Formats: sequence, structure tokens, C-alpha cells
Amino acid sequence: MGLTPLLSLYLTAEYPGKGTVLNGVSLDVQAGEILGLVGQSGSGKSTLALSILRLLHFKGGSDSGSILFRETDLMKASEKDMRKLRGKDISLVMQSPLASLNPSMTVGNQLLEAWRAHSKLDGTQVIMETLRQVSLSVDVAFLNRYPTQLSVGLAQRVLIAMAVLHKPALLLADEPTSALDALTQAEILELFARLNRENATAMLYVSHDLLSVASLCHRIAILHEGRIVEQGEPKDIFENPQHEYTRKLVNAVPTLRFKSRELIPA
Amino acid sequence: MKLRRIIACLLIGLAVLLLGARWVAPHGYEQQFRDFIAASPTKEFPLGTDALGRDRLARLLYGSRLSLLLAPAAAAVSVFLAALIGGLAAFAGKRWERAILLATDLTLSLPWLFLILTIRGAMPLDVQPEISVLITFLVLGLLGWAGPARVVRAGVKKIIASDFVFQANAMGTPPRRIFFHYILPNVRPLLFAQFWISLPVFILSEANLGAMGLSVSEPMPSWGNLLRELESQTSALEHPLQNWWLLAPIVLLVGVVSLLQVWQQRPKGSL
Amino acid sequence: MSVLRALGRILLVVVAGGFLAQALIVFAPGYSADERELDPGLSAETRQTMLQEKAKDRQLLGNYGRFLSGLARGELGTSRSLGRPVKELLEDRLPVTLLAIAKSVTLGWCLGFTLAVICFAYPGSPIETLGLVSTNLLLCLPAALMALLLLIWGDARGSAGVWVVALALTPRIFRYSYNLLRQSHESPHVLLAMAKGLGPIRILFHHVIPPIAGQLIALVGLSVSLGLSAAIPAEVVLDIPGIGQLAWQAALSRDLPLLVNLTFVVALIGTTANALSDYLLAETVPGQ
Amino acid sequence: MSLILIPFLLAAAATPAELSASKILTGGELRFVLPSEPKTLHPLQVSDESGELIRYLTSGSLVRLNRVSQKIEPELAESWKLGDNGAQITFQLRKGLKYSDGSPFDSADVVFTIQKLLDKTMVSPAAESFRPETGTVEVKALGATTVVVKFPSHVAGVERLFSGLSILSSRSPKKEAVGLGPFVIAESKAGSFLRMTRNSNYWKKDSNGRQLPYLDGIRVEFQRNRDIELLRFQKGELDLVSNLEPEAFEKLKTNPAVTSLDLGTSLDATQLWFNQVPTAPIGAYKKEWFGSQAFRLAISESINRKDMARVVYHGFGVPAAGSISPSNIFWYANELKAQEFQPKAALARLQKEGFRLDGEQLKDKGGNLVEFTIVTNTGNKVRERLAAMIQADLRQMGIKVTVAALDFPSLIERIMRTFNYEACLLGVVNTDLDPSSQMNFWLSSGSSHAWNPNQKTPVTSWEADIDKWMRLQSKEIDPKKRKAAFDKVQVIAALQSPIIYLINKRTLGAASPRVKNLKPAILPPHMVWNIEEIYFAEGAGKVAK
Repeated sequence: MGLTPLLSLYLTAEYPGKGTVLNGVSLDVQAGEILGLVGQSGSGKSTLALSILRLLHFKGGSDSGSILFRETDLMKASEKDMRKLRGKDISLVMQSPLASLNPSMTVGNQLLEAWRAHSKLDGTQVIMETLRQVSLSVDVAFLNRYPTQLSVGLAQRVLIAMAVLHKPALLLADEPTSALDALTQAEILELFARLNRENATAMLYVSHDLLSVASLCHRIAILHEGRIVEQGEPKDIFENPQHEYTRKLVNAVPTLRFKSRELIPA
Repeated sequence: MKLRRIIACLLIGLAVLLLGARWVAPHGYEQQFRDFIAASPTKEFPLGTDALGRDRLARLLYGSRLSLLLAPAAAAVSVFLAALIGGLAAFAGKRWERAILLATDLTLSLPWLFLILTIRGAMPLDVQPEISVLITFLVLGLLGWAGPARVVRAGVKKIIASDFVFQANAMGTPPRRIFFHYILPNVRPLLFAQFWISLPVFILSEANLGAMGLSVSEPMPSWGNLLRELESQTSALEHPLQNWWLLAPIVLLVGVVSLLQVWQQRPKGSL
Repeated sequence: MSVLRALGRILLVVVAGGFLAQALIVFAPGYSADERELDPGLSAETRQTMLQEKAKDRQLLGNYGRFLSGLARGELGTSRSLGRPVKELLEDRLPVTLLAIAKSVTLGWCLGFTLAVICFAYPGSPIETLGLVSTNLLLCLPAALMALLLLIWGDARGSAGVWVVALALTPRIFRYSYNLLRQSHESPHVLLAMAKGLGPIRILFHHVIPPIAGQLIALVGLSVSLGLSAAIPAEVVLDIPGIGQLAWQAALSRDLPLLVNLTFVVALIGTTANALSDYLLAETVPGQ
Repeated sequence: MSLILIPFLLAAAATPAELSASKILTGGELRFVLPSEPKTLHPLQVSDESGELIRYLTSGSLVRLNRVSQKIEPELAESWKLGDNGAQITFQLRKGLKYSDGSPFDSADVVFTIQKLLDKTMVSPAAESFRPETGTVEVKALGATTVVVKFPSHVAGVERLFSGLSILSSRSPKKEAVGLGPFVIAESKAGSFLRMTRNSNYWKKDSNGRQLPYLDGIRVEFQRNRDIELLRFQKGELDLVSNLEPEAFEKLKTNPAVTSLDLGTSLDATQLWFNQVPTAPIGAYKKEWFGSQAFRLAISESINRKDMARVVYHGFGVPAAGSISPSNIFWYANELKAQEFQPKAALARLQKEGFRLDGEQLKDKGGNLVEFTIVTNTGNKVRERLAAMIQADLRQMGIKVTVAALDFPSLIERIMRTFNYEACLLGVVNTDLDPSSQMNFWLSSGSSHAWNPNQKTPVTSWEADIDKWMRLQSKEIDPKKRKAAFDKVQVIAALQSPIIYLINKRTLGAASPRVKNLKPAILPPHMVWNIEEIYFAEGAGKVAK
């Protein structure tokens, strides 16, 4: 691909006591593209997402390398600049939707807060629109609810709404469907696909579930033992896996064809 | 981590020093050098002598042994009780909660001094100092649960409302397992907080109970009564630097407690 | 309804506390003794009267019943050691202690919580270590020593009592709130708040503190009880004419009427503070 | 006498007569601290030290004990006369005196006061001595200025009973709130302070005819913590400190800004005794030791009193010889000497009794290890140190001593009720010079007969002897004969050592140099017993509050 990628990174990350988790991971995400990152639990996928947002220190980790986003190295960006970037240009959707919402703030306030973080304008209109986009009701009663009063599926939609409020160029989705039941999972996947189509949002979709990744992503990268062992289009990965680990992953999905027909959105 | 290793070395060194007090200290803690009263440090007495001419270094070393062993135990007992009772209050339903809160409030307002006097009255006068000090710390530990139990209860209530407990419940995990495996481990920071708070407090209370005849008695030293000794050293407090050796017990206590704390604190992220 | 229930609970604690206190005091060694007995000038007759008077106190239930019915009529009895009506003593001394505790709890929270927030904001820095060590130092200083230091260095005689209690509370408030802050900071929604691009101040006040508000409020209630128990040594050491000093004197002279009344007061203050904090807990923290 | 009063004191204690009137300034408020609040302000009911002091400052008595000469002097009574073989005393009162509220004073007030004292409902330590075991005291006025008090039998040293008796007003509507003393209570805040102002009706004048007292007022604060008291004294917030611990006194001595006062050896003694109660719940073999004169003497000989005086008292204590301190000029038996430190003699004495050293431990003839517990009260640093020194001294003898510090009520219960103790270390405060006040202590039937109280008949012959001599001295009128009888008691007590006397501490105090005309004495109220004559040096009128 001759285009300059939206995101281009080369990363090494480690935690004290745990050792190196990412060992020279190299990835590119093109504008408008959904890149799926697949690996075992604990293989450092979440670390990668946090690293991109320069939030790894939050979990006590440290990283090195380069993260070129729109040709600026985020590694060298100041915390102030990063703050301007987070939630506006790059946003995050996390894996446990209920825990990721502040239990002591209403849904409406959290949305509003996300809006005000990057805009002084009145956000009501945008919020309503976004809620509609993620198929959430827009009535006041809903906005006045606390996260504990939401179902997991609703909470995930709220999280996604919050993440796309500012129409970011890059959305980091960290196992967004792992806590969801199969039906809700399908709905959320569909939602991601639609957001990608409608907003042209590029996504780094992190998951251990090869199946959901295959259904959504344009390209898949396989992460194993802190390195990217294989990259390619879903079709290539499934039909012609190169790396031994990829083969294992693919073989672990025996009823793939049968299930995927049901799940892949029309 | 490097820091932890250094601290561990320091603590082990101290433990060796204390255990070997008999060889480290130049004199016995009870030996009175009546010609060297309240002396300043010399080669003979590295930390000077007390009002009866006893070697301060020996008293500090011997005194630290008992306190350093028993105060953490007492703190652990009280924290354990607080965790159990506070956890139960939040966990075992409204009726239990009310009963436990009632007991907590009662415990916080009763004049326990008189129970302590009664315990003293029930013991023989010439009880072994080791036994009486053990009883002292046990009493302290047993009576210390009420305050922290309230805080633990609030913490547990918050945890109960959390997802993973919800999920565990949804998966049909038995309540006992939820209590011990889901809730208790997660109030750990609160419990540690309580532990570190009560540790020095227990050491000081021991001296107060000693004054009621319930702890070590003359000539045995303890951290508590070494610290209490400072209370009458007004002139030393006015010029702490000229009288640094008198402050050794405080420095040692603060140092040890702080070192233990830092050592216990796991680096963030690995929790 | 819940207010009634809370009141009922306070009443229960106070009444039961009074009774248990009475039992503890009367059966503790030294109850029947009187310092005056050492005086060789005391006649046998006086000696006998003193003994009989105290022996009567062993009839716990009857005495307590009489005491409660007196209480219902607003009579608190007469202090045995000071020879003054307990009501008068309490009127003199209760305001002193209550005011001091209110001040010290406020001061203790200002110091402890601020310190906790500062240490929380700079994890791993020397400031954090300094905070830990300095609060340890406060914990390791006996109350009497702290009072003396304040007098030597501070010349703050009037407010020394407030400071001693506040400085006793500070490390506890610091440590609890510091741990709560750290714990809360580790929850995913704080991470998400960061990912939203929020500033640290907003994150602290809207995402870190509110979820632990319940525990902090429980701690406020508790710090009143703690303040009360720290006030006793402080008042004794500094000779502040509050109920702490009174309680100590009463304990030393086994002054039953005074002690039972003081237990009432302590139970009342502690339970009320805790009931209030429970109420606030229910009010301010959604879903609990 | 030379033992007691330190020369530099005498210089400070110049009498007003020696000074020109112009040098004496009126005014100023004297400030000092008392360890506790008075339990009552009723002059007849005071039982504690603080109450006693306030009573002394605010009320007047018929006679007064001169604390320096230790002689009874006229006060409200100009003179008195003993009659009826010492069973009757007649007072001649001063004329024209007024109470603080202006109501007049005469014999009716004295009669009123004594009758009130005799009232059975009056719980009053002062009344105890006015209530003889048999018969009643009668009091009557003969005219406005003469009062006769008749006792059922002879009372030894009867006039001293009146030196502590405050005369109440029978007429004033304010009852016991008015007094004949130099000061009146103006303001008091419970648990905090008490302020007195001068009684403008006070009857005394100085030799220049100036109205006493010189001071405007006194402010007494209640503060238990002696360290804080000292700190405040050094900061100039207080004018006087009394009853100083030797350690504190030594520090003050080096402070040029204060006058430190060594008032002399006090009447108080620290003592150790063994439980000799036959029914005590302790081992029979231990009772045998404690009942043995040789054992008690050996213990006494094993204790190094000189070291105690030097180490614990920093030199401000003297080894005690008996219950009467050498400062009690008249009653001290001169032949008594403090027990020397003689561990070898002690060991020989013990061996004669069948005790033997087994390695480093002493055993009695039954093979029991010699060990015992000393109980003492908590919170007294000096006493705890003494206990530790006894422990160390006796360890040299192979005796293991455990020290148990108990809170005061628990201690009293053990030594007065349950007798569940082995040995007790306690300080005894003496405020009365006359041994008659110690009857209850010396008589074997007495309830304060520390080592074995309330005996029906004396258990030992020497206790019977003490009983005999004590009764004799109380019946005798001639002071010399009384003294001879009491000397016998002291000698028997020293020989038998039921009580091992350790140290008479020195009475120590300090004052701000601006306080003039102090005549400090070993008897309470040590520093202010001549309060009406005390004044401030220049600038005293403006006292910083």
C-alpha cells in the first residue's frame, strides 16, 4: 500500500515483575480500515491499545518504540497534547462495559462529559444523534439512569456512543464483545461495521475471538509471544495460515463455516 | 525490585540484631550502673543510660523484640476480626447487619478500661512478663475490631454491588465462596490500611496498659514504655538534635513501620 | 420510618451501653475501695458507711432501673467523687469537648485528605514517601508527647487540644482515603475517563472520588468516634476541662453515676455520628 | 534545725518588719497550678489537698501552726487555756473582726461551727478527730469572746485540732461562702481555674499598719501534667511551683531566671512492708518469712538507701529512719538511724534463720525459692524507679522480686480488703506533726495498721508493746513524757521493722524572683502558708494575663 498509514507503530512494552509483553510489535492501520488484532488472553493486546493512548503507566507498565499517528510520534507528545488527542482523534472501547462506566454518574452526564472534554459547543444535538446511531433511546429517563441500572448490552452501546461522539479517526476496541451474549455480540459487531461505513472511522479491533474478527475486519494481525507472527486478509488467514500458531487458532474453530453464516451480517 | 530487596535486607539485619541482642548489647537491660545516671553516649554506652543507669541500647534492643513480635500479631487479629465482622455485616443480610452495627456502636462506647482491670485482677500478681504482655496484646487485638469494621462494611457493600460479584452470583457460586474468594481479597487495601494504622497504636497502648499493671513490668523494657519515657524529657524535646540518642526509640519505630509498609506495597499493575 | 428506626437503634445502644458499663465498673477490682481509706484519721464508722454504700451497687438491675427512671425525669444523679450533680458537670464540660472535636475532625480531614490526594497525585515520588513517613511519625508519637511538642514549639496553648486530636486523626484519615483513592483509581472507568481525554482534576473529582464517597462518609462518622476517644488522653494531658478529663477522673475514683452517664454521652455521640453517616451513605451513593 | 532550712532561703524570707513600708508593693495576681480540682469548697468537708489549700487561703481558724517554727500561734483566738487535765480548752477571741461580706465574728460563730462539725450527717475528715469513740464533745460560749470546748477525756495536743478548723459564719446569708481568710473566691470555672481576690475585711495588718494581704488576688489553675506545669513556669506564666520532683528541680536549679527552693526534708516517707495478715491468700511459707523479724531486717539491710537518694532523688532525699522524719523537730527520736546497706550482715542473718544460697538463688529452709511481688501504684515515676532499685539490690541477695504496678483503687482493695499481696511499696504523706493523728496506724486494732490491720488482740508481743506506749502517750499531758513514750514506739518499730522505711524526700519548689517574702516550709501549704505577707517586686501591678 502506497498511502501513508493513519497509524504506524513499533512497540516494546513491559511490566515490572512480568517481563516483556510486547517485543517489537510492528503494525500499520490505514485510514478507514478495520484491523483485527488476534491473540491469546494475556498476549498483550490490551497493552497495545493502552500504549497507543499513552496510558500504559496507568497499569504500571512502561513502553518504548514509536507510535506514528498522522505522522506525529505520540511517544514524544506531551501529556497535554495527548489529552487533546484522547477521545477526540483516538478513542477507546473497553471490554467490561459496566465496569467501564462511572457508577456514580448518570449516563447522560457521562456522555456530556465526554463531549465537553473536547468541545465548548452545545453537545445535545450531537449526543442525540450519536445515541440514535448506536440504536439507543434518546429519552430523558434513559439519560438519567445510573450504569448499575443498565444491561451489559446497553452499557456497551453507551460506551461506543461515547467513543464515537467526536467522530474519531481511530477507534481502539479492546475485546468489546467478550462480556456479551451471542445475540448482543452480533448486534454490536454490526454496529461497529456500520460506524466504520458511515463515519469512515478506522479501527483497531482487539480480540481473542478469531471468528468475530473475521466477520468484521478488513485485515487481521496475529499476535503471539509479544510479536506479530502473521498479517493478512481474513480469507488468506483462514484458507492459508502460514504460521503454526495461526494454524492452531484456525483449527480451533471447527464449526466455523456453519456458524459464520449465521453471524456474518448481511 | 531493587528497593524491596534493600528493604528486606535492612529488615532481616534488624531482626538478626534484635535476636542477637544478648551479644550485640554490651550490657543486660536490667543492669544498673549507678555511677552513670542519665549519661550521654560513650563507647561503653552507645546510646547513653537511663535514669537508673541502665544501658539504653540494650533496653532498646530487648524492648523492640517483644513489641515487634506481638504488635503485628495484635494488629492482624483486630484486622482479621474487622474483616470478618464488617464483611458479614454487609454480606449476610439486613438482620445481621443491624445486629452487627449495634454491637459495633456498643463496643465503641463502653469503658473497656474496667475490663482490663478485671483481667489484671484475675491474673496472679507475679505473672510472667511474657504472658502478661501476650494477654495485653490479645486484649488490644480483640477490642480493636469495632472501628475498622464499619469502614470494611462500607467497602464490602461497594464490592457486592460490583459486576464480578454479580457475575459470580449469577453463576451460582456459593455465598461462602463469594465471601472468602471474591469479597475479602478485594477489601485488602482497606485492611492493610487498618493494619498499618493500628500497629504503632498498639505499641503505644501497650505502655498505657502497662501502667494498669497488665503488661511488662520493671525492669523489662518495651517499645511502649521506652516511648512513654520520652514524655518527661522536656529539655530533650526542646533541643532534639543535642539529645538525639533519646529519640532513638521513635526513630527506630517510625523507620521499621515505614520500611515494612514500603516493602508490603506491591508495585502498581501487578495487583 | 427509617428515622424512627435509627432513633430506636440509638436508644438501644445507649441503654444497653449504660447497663454493660455499669456491670463492667462495679465488678472491676478496686470498685469498693476508696482513697480516703488510707487516711489513718478516718473513723471506723465512716469507713463502714463507705463500704455499705458501694456494696449496694452490686444489685445491678434494680440500680439501673432506678437510674433510668430518674433519667426519664431528667435527673442524672450526683457524682460521687465530685459531689456535684452530673447534669451540671455535663453542662459545663460537654460543649468544650464537642466544639473541640468538631474542630479537630474538620482539621484532621483537611490535613489527612489533602495529604492523601497529594500523595495520590504523585505516586512513587519523594512526596509520597514523605507523606507515608510523616503520618507514621504522627502515629508513633504518644498523645502526651505530641502535646508537649506543641507547647514547646508552637506555643499554642489554647488550641493545643484541638491539634493533638486532629493530628491523631490525620494519619488514619490519610491512610484510609489514600488507599481508597488508589483502589478507585484502578477501576476501568477511570482508565476510560482518561481515554476520553479528561483532565486530571476532573478525573479526580468526578471519577475517582465519587465511587468511594460511601466509604469516605463511613470514615467521617467513624472519625467522630475516634476523635472522641483521642480526646480523652489529650484532655487529660493538657488539662482541658472537657468530658474526656472528666471521664478519666471518674474512672480513677470509680465514680459510678458519672461513668454511666458519660457512657451514655459517648454512646449517643458515636451512634448518632454513625447513624448520620449511614443515612448520608444511603442518600448520596446511588444503588446502595 | 540547721538540717532543714537552707541559708539562702532565710535571706529570701525576710519579715515585713525588716523592710521599709515603701519597698513593699501592693497588688498583682499570684498564679500557680494545683494537680486537681477541689472536690468540694465547703470548708468543713474538704478532704483533698487542693480543697485544703483553697480552704486555707479563704478562711480563718482559731489558731495557726507556724510552718517554720512548728509552733501553734494565735489567730482568731488571742489566747487559749487548757483545763480539766487536758480535756477542756478555753479560747479568748479577738474583738471586732468581720467576715468577707461584712457580717461580724464572735463566739456564736465558733459554737455554730463546732456544732455543725459534730452533726452526724456531716461527712468531714475534719470532724473525725472531734468525734471520740465514747462520750460527746460539748461547746459553749461564755459571752461574746470566750468559747469553751469540753472533750469527754484528755486529748493529746488538743489545740492543734483547731488549727485546721475553718470558722463559719452563723449569721451571714451566704453561709460557708464567706470566710475570715485573706482571700475570697471570685470566679471559678469547673476543671479549669479558680480566681480569688483579696478580702477587704481581712483583719490582719502589717507592722506599719498596712492592710494585708498585699496581693490583689490569686489565680489557681488545675493541671495534672507536671511537665506542662514546669514548661509554663519557665515561660513565666506561673509564679510558683511546689512539690517538685528531684529531676525537675535539678533542671530548674540551672535556670538563672527562677529561684529554686529546697525547703528541707519532708515529713513524707516512702516505705515498704510485708503482708502479715494471717488470713491472706498467700503461701504459708511466705507468711512465715514475712512474720520473721530476721527476714524483714535482712531485706531492710539489703536495700541501698544511699543509692536511692543519690540516683532516684538526685541527692534530694535522705535515708529514712522511721515514721517520723527528722524534720519533725519535737517528735523525732534522736537515737534512730537509717538502716545502713549491709548485704553481708543480711546474708548472715538469713543463714542463721535457715535460708541458704543455692547457686545464685536464695532458698528457705524448706527449699522454697525466695521470691515475692511488690505492689505499688502506677503513674509514680519515682516509686517505680525505687521498685526497680530494690529489685536490683535484692537480686544481689539471690531474691527474685517482681514489681506489679496497679491503679490506685485496685491497690487499695488489695492492701485493705482482700489482702491479696505480698509486699507493698507506698509513699505516706504526713501533714500532722503530732503522733496522736497516727493512732489508727500504730494500734494493732487500727484499720490503718498496714501490715496486719484490725487485730482483735495483738498477735505479737511487740505489737502489744506498741499499743501500750501509744495509749500511754495519748493519755499523758506533759509533752516530755508523751515524747518519751512515743520514742519507745519508734525504737520498737525500728527493731522489728514491720515497715521498712526507705527515703524521706526533700520538699522542693521554685518561685519567680519577683515573688517576695516567701517563707517556704516543709509543711503544707509549703510556699503560701504566709500568703497574707507575700508580695510582688516592682512592676507586679501589671501582670500579664
